[in-house]
Amino acid sequence: MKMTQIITYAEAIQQAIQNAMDLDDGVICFGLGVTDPKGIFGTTLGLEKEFGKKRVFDMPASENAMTGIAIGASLNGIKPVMTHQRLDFFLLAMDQLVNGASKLHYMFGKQLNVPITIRLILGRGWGQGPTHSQSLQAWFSHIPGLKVVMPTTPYDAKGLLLSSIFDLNPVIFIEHRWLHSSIGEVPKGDYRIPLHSALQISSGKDITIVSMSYLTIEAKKATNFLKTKNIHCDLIDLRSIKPIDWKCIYDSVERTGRLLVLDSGFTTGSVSGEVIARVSMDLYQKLKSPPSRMACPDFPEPTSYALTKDYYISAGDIAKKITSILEVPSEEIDNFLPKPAPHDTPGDYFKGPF
Amino acid sequence: MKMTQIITYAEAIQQAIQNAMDLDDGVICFGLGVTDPKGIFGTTLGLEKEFGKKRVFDMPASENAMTGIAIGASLNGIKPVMTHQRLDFFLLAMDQLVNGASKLHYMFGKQLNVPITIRLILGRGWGQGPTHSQSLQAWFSHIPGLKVVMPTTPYDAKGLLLSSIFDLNPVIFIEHRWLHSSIGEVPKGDYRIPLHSALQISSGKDITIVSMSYLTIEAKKATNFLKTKNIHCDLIDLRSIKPIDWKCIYDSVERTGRLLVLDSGFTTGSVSGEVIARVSMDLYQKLKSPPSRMACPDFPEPTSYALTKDYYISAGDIAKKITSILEVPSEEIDNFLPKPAPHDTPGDYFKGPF
Amino acid sequence: MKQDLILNLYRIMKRIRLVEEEIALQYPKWEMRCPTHLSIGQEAVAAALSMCIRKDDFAVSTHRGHAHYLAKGGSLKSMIAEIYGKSTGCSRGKGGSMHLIDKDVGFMGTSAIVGNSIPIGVGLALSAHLNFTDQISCVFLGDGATEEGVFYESVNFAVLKNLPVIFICENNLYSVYSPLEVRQPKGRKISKMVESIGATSLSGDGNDVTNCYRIFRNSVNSVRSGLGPYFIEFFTYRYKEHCGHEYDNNLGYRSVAEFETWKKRDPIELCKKQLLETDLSLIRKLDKIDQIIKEEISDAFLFAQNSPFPEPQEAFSGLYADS
Amino acid sequence: MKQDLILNLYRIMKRIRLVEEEIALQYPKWEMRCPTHLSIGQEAVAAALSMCIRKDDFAVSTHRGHAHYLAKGGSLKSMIAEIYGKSTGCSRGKGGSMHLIDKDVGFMGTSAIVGNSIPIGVGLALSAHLNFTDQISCVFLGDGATEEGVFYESVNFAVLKNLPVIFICENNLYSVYSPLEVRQPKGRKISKMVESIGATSLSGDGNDVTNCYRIFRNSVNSVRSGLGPYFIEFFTYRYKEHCGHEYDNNLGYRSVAEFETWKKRDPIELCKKQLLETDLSLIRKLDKIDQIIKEEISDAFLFAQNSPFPEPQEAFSGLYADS
Ligand SMILES: Cc1ncc(C[n+]2csc(CCOP(=O)(O)OP(=O)(O)O)c2C)c(N)n1
Ligand SMILES: Cc1ncc(C[n+]2csc(CCOP(=O)(O)OP(=O)(O)O)c2C)c(N)n1
Ligand SMILES: [Mg+2]
Ligand SMILES: [Mg+2]
Repeated sequence: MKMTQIITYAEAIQQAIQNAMDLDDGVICFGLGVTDPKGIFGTTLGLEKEFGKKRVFDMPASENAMTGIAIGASLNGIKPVMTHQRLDFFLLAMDQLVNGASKLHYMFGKQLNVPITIRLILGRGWGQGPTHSQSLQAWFSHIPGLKVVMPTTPYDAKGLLLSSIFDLNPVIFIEHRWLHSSIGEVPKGDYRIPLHSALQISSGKDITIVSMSYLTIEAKKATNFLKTKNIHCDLIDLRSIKPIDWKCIYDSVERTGRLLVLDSGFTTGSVSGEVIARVSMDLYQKLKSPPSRMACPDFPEPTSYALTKDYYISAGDIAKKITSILEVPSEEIDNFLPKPAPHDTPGDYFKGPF
Repeated sequence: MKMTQIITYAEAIQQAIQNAMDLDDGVICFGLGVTDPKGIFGTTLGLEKEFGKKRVFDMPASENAMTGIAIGASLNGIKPVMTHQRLDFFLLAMDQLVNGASKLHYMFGKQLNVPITIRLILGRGWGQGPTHSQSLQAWFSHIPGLKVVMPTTPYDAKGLLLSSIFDLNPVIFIEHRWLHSSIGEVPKGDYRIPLHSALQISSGKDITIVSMSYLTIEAKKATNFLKTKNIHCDLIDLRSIKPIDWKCIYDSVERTGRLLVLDSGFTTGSVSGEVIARVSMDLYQKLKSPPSRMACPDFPEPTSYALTKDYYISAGDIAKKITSILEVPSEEIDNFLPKPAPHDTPGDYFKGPF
Repeated sequence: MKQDLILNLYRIMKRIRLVEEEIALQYPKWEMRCPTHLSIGQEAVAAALSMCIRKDDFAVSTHRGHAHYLAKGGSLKSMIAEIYGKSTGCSRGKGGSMHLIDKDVGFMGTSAIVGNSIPIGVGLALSAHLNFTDQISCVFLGDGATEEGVFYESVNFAVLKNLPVIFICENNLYSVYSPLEVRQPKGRKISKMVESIGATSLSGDGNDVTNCYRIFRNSVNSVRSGLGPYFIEFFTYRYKEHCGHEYDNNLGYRSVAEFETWKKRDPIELCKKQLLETDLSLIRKLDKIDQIIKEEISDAFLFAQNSPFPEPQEAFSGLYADS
Repeated sequence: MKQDLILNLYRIMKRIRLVEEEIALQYPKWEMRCPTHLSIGQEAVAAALSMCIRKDDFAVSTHRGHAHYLAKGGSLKSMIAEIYGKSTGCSRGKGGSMHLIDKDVGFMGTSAIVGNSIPIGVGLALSAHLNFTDQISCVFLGDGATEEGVFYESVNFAVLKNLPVIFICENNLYSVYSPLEVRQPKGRKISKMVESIGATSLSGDGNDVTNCYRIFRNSVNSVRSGLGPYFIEFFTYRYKEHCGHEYDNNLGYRSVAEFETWKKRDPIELCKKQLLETDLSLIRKLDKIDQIIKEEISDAFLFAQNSPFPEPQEAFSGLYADS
């Protein structure tokens, strides 16, 4: 086995890019701020120094053209890793992504391929407000030809990013801001995690919980607590939301007969809806109770501290939802899984706003 | 009652804009080609002449800025109606739509509102191919703050467009290209159809069919045929896909216990998935069989005539699907509802490509 | 130039400065929990414009919008309350520092997306044009925003339709930590470039408030009289970090020497010097001005701090406008 | 200029013209079932470039891409088969007329979205730069495409990084039915504007093929030797309707006088005249050239017409590239 290290999610990302650049001269890394002193929350630190200005560079605030430039370069042997500090900024580049990257392989009869990786950072922060907080993964998952990855752990972040960079297709690589400081065991060097495999985090006969990205952290807290109450959950971390590992979900629901899907996006039209629809269509006979979901409300994130209190889903909310699905009492949850305070930071180390 | 006339869907749209411009000096109409000799498939013919160059104008190929300009003008009493000949072009303006239009009312504490109407034309045509054919209504339906309308009949097109133009919020008004030539009875003058009401087209106890836009035409053919076989469908035309008229759908499913949703978008992450998810969560006990859907495949539309044969859903496909859900024989369907030939035009009158 | 006028320019600049210094002071209590971009060092442009436009003119701005909001006449109390996330905030707490608005004075909002408010401002100018009024629309933007395609599209349309809009670009040499040289070609003159798109264009010292004033006097007149859009590039400098209350020269993305050079040309100090050179006795007047401003600020902070938070369920209302 | 060279230019132009005339002739049989934008009248630019670049240089183009594809050396048979939607088409029938590609000759694709392929071309130039080759990238675009923000962003980046890219703008005065005056300010000189973004810029007569050739000779040399991006605006004119096989002067969006003026300056006729003025006996050579081209075209159409359609299930494969 490879040597491992305990590092942060941000460091894991940095290592994945570094390893990829070591392995392949065609890998380049760019985006607003990738060479600045903060290095995108630490995820690009040191890369410019190691690989030079030609392969690692800052860019003009021109999200649309820069996406097209990544695509063009990728048609001739370059493997660009482009970063956006907020998913919201990438909305400027939907033409290049959807009318371009996602379709070139198909529409030119398999002669072109677009091995680009687009890192998008999203998720709640500290007063981020309506235009700095959107979790729009559902959009990307709707577009044929894209792959979409949302890793939760440092281990997965590195292994999935390496797979994304060397995948022949455009990959949207989504990092939740609250995960960057989380730590975990990560192998040194190169390893790959397939881009279409979910991870079963815990097994239990009572209910299937399907989750993604930061919500898996909250779900883990919830399911760990419920274990002490003799409630056993199959917790599945999707890791990839396009393609989705349906087999993993279906196998679990066949066993448990119950389903709760967690989603960090707006409720209506979310990935969670797609999961519920498929399970309802295909495993209708196996379900013991109606499937359900928890997602963000169909409202923008408001900015004020006072207004985000009930906006996001916490471990306690999840535990309560599970108990209500299973029709068992929910006492003690508030004691053991209280709402975090302050509710707008992942921990003491987090210095707002970003 | 108002005087009515038999006119085309395109004429109904033209009348709606004309009436709106008559009623309110603040209504303006612009977009690539709105003043050209073809007048966006006839939908803007004569407007420049009647209302002048100031209120009706062509524009530079600058979809993003022009959307922002519409928004800005709308903050001061103007009610812009902007047109894109293909939805695909509007992907350039997602920042202005999502980070701007959809959020201004909310994020400025209800002090701004954005009464803009964006007409998007979409749908199959004649060799339109991957970037001229996308039905991305699911994207818009995912964004809080937008309203999304997809009228099927000339009557609805006019009544919904008038409501859209005078609605205080941003409305995405989606026209299927194959509907422009369809005809129907349309009142003269001003009338409004609420932006959140579905239309029940036929009633039947056997199954609920939820449909939208052009697919409703195919669904009608299918359900009319099935009636001759003593199969009776509740056919619901959504008209608005955001907000969706859940009551209408739920009432019907409660009666029929069966659901088929038709959607012109890519399957994964489609509006149809959302409908199925909600019904499965909320009416689980009422369903007699698994819900199902028919949507476009998760592939871009290919260009070649030979390749689109099985890409789109026809009346025959729908009828067969219904019979398979009801577990009744499907003979004769191919005779009575054969695939249209050529399959890439809505009728003889249609001259390709657009 | 009349002394009164210069005194007014001084007052407006100083008010912005003191407001932002108070924000910087209070910020590390972490009660203003939203991204906050200070304009300290860049007050002259906003102040000068303030004296040249009317209340019914429009303005839109960016993430760095406090100065513009205040200069346009936006309510100080509502702004501070907004940064504190209070229900008395100018956006009822929904927006924060990056989403300021005061419709009563034509300040029509700020955007946290670079370049996003530029076409909005052009649209407001279009509305004035359609409504046959002589309002003008002022669009504030940074040097970074000129890299967005939407900027160029917006100017093109404004020129095409001869709209009453004035683009005010504060070139402070940086976009976050990125200097111009990694974003724009060597030798780029933004104003020259925009001139070639067709707008009347100028560049000028953005730290010399009387110079700014003269430029605006002419350009506003020209725009209001129907001569079409104007673009002005002002060179200026922010002192504090891109976002937040601290100095960040320690990060090394810009040199201390550069910082010091600009500080020596502080717009408020320059203006003060100019005033005192003509009349040393003005010192007492200036002190008095400062005093009044400080009282106003302290009131505004008290107001904001004492204001109630919005109810949590307010988050789930106000999505759609109803007729 | 050498006669041989001019003969070659003539041959390339004439080949493009005859191909497109054959398409126009066959089109109303409705067997080529996709939007098709002809370049008839605009052949000179593509032909001239053809003689100045290498096979391993890159090119990308637009909805109106037949001429560029052929001039870059793209296979005629594959193009016609593509327009017919056949499995032998250059995009296997998936793309149609608006999505042409021939990687063997560096023709890297066309886009049906205005402006969309511009940054792709810049990205190809970036790849050459990163790979230390001396390839250049040619980006074809129309006058309408210069209205898209992405154009401006792309030029900015190309200049910033000094990339080996040449932007070739065929200004045919229209975007669909819309004349320049409803889209761009009066007096706009696109090349002047682009110069101010920082690219070396020129404009020229796009119907005089030897003039085009001279311009490309210099600009390609300059770009290849590392002197950075070039932008060239060529004035030219399309004869047929925006999309389709017919003439559309009857619609009234452009005047017959304008049309006639341009037709008098037909690039092929001009070139022919130039050749015959020096040597009347060339007429036989020209006829021979035409003859050979016609045979090639008739072969290509036969090939396309006789090629099989792709199987319907092909529509449902080829979404992802596998390693
Ligand atoms: C579209 C987009 N891209 C990137 C960002 C991140 N961002 C926030 S402020 C900023 C700097 C913009 O620089 P400039 O326009 O010069 O304004 P300044 O901050 O200097 O006032 C950037 C890049 C953003 N908010 N929006
Ligand atoms: C983003 C986008 N907007 C609009 C269109 C519709 N459209 C197709 S071709 C065209 C004309 C473009 O004009 P120009 O760039 O001058 O090219 P030309 O057709 O004259 O060769 C337009 C507007 C499109 N395809 N893409
Ligand atoms: Mg700046
Ligand atoms: Mg043109």
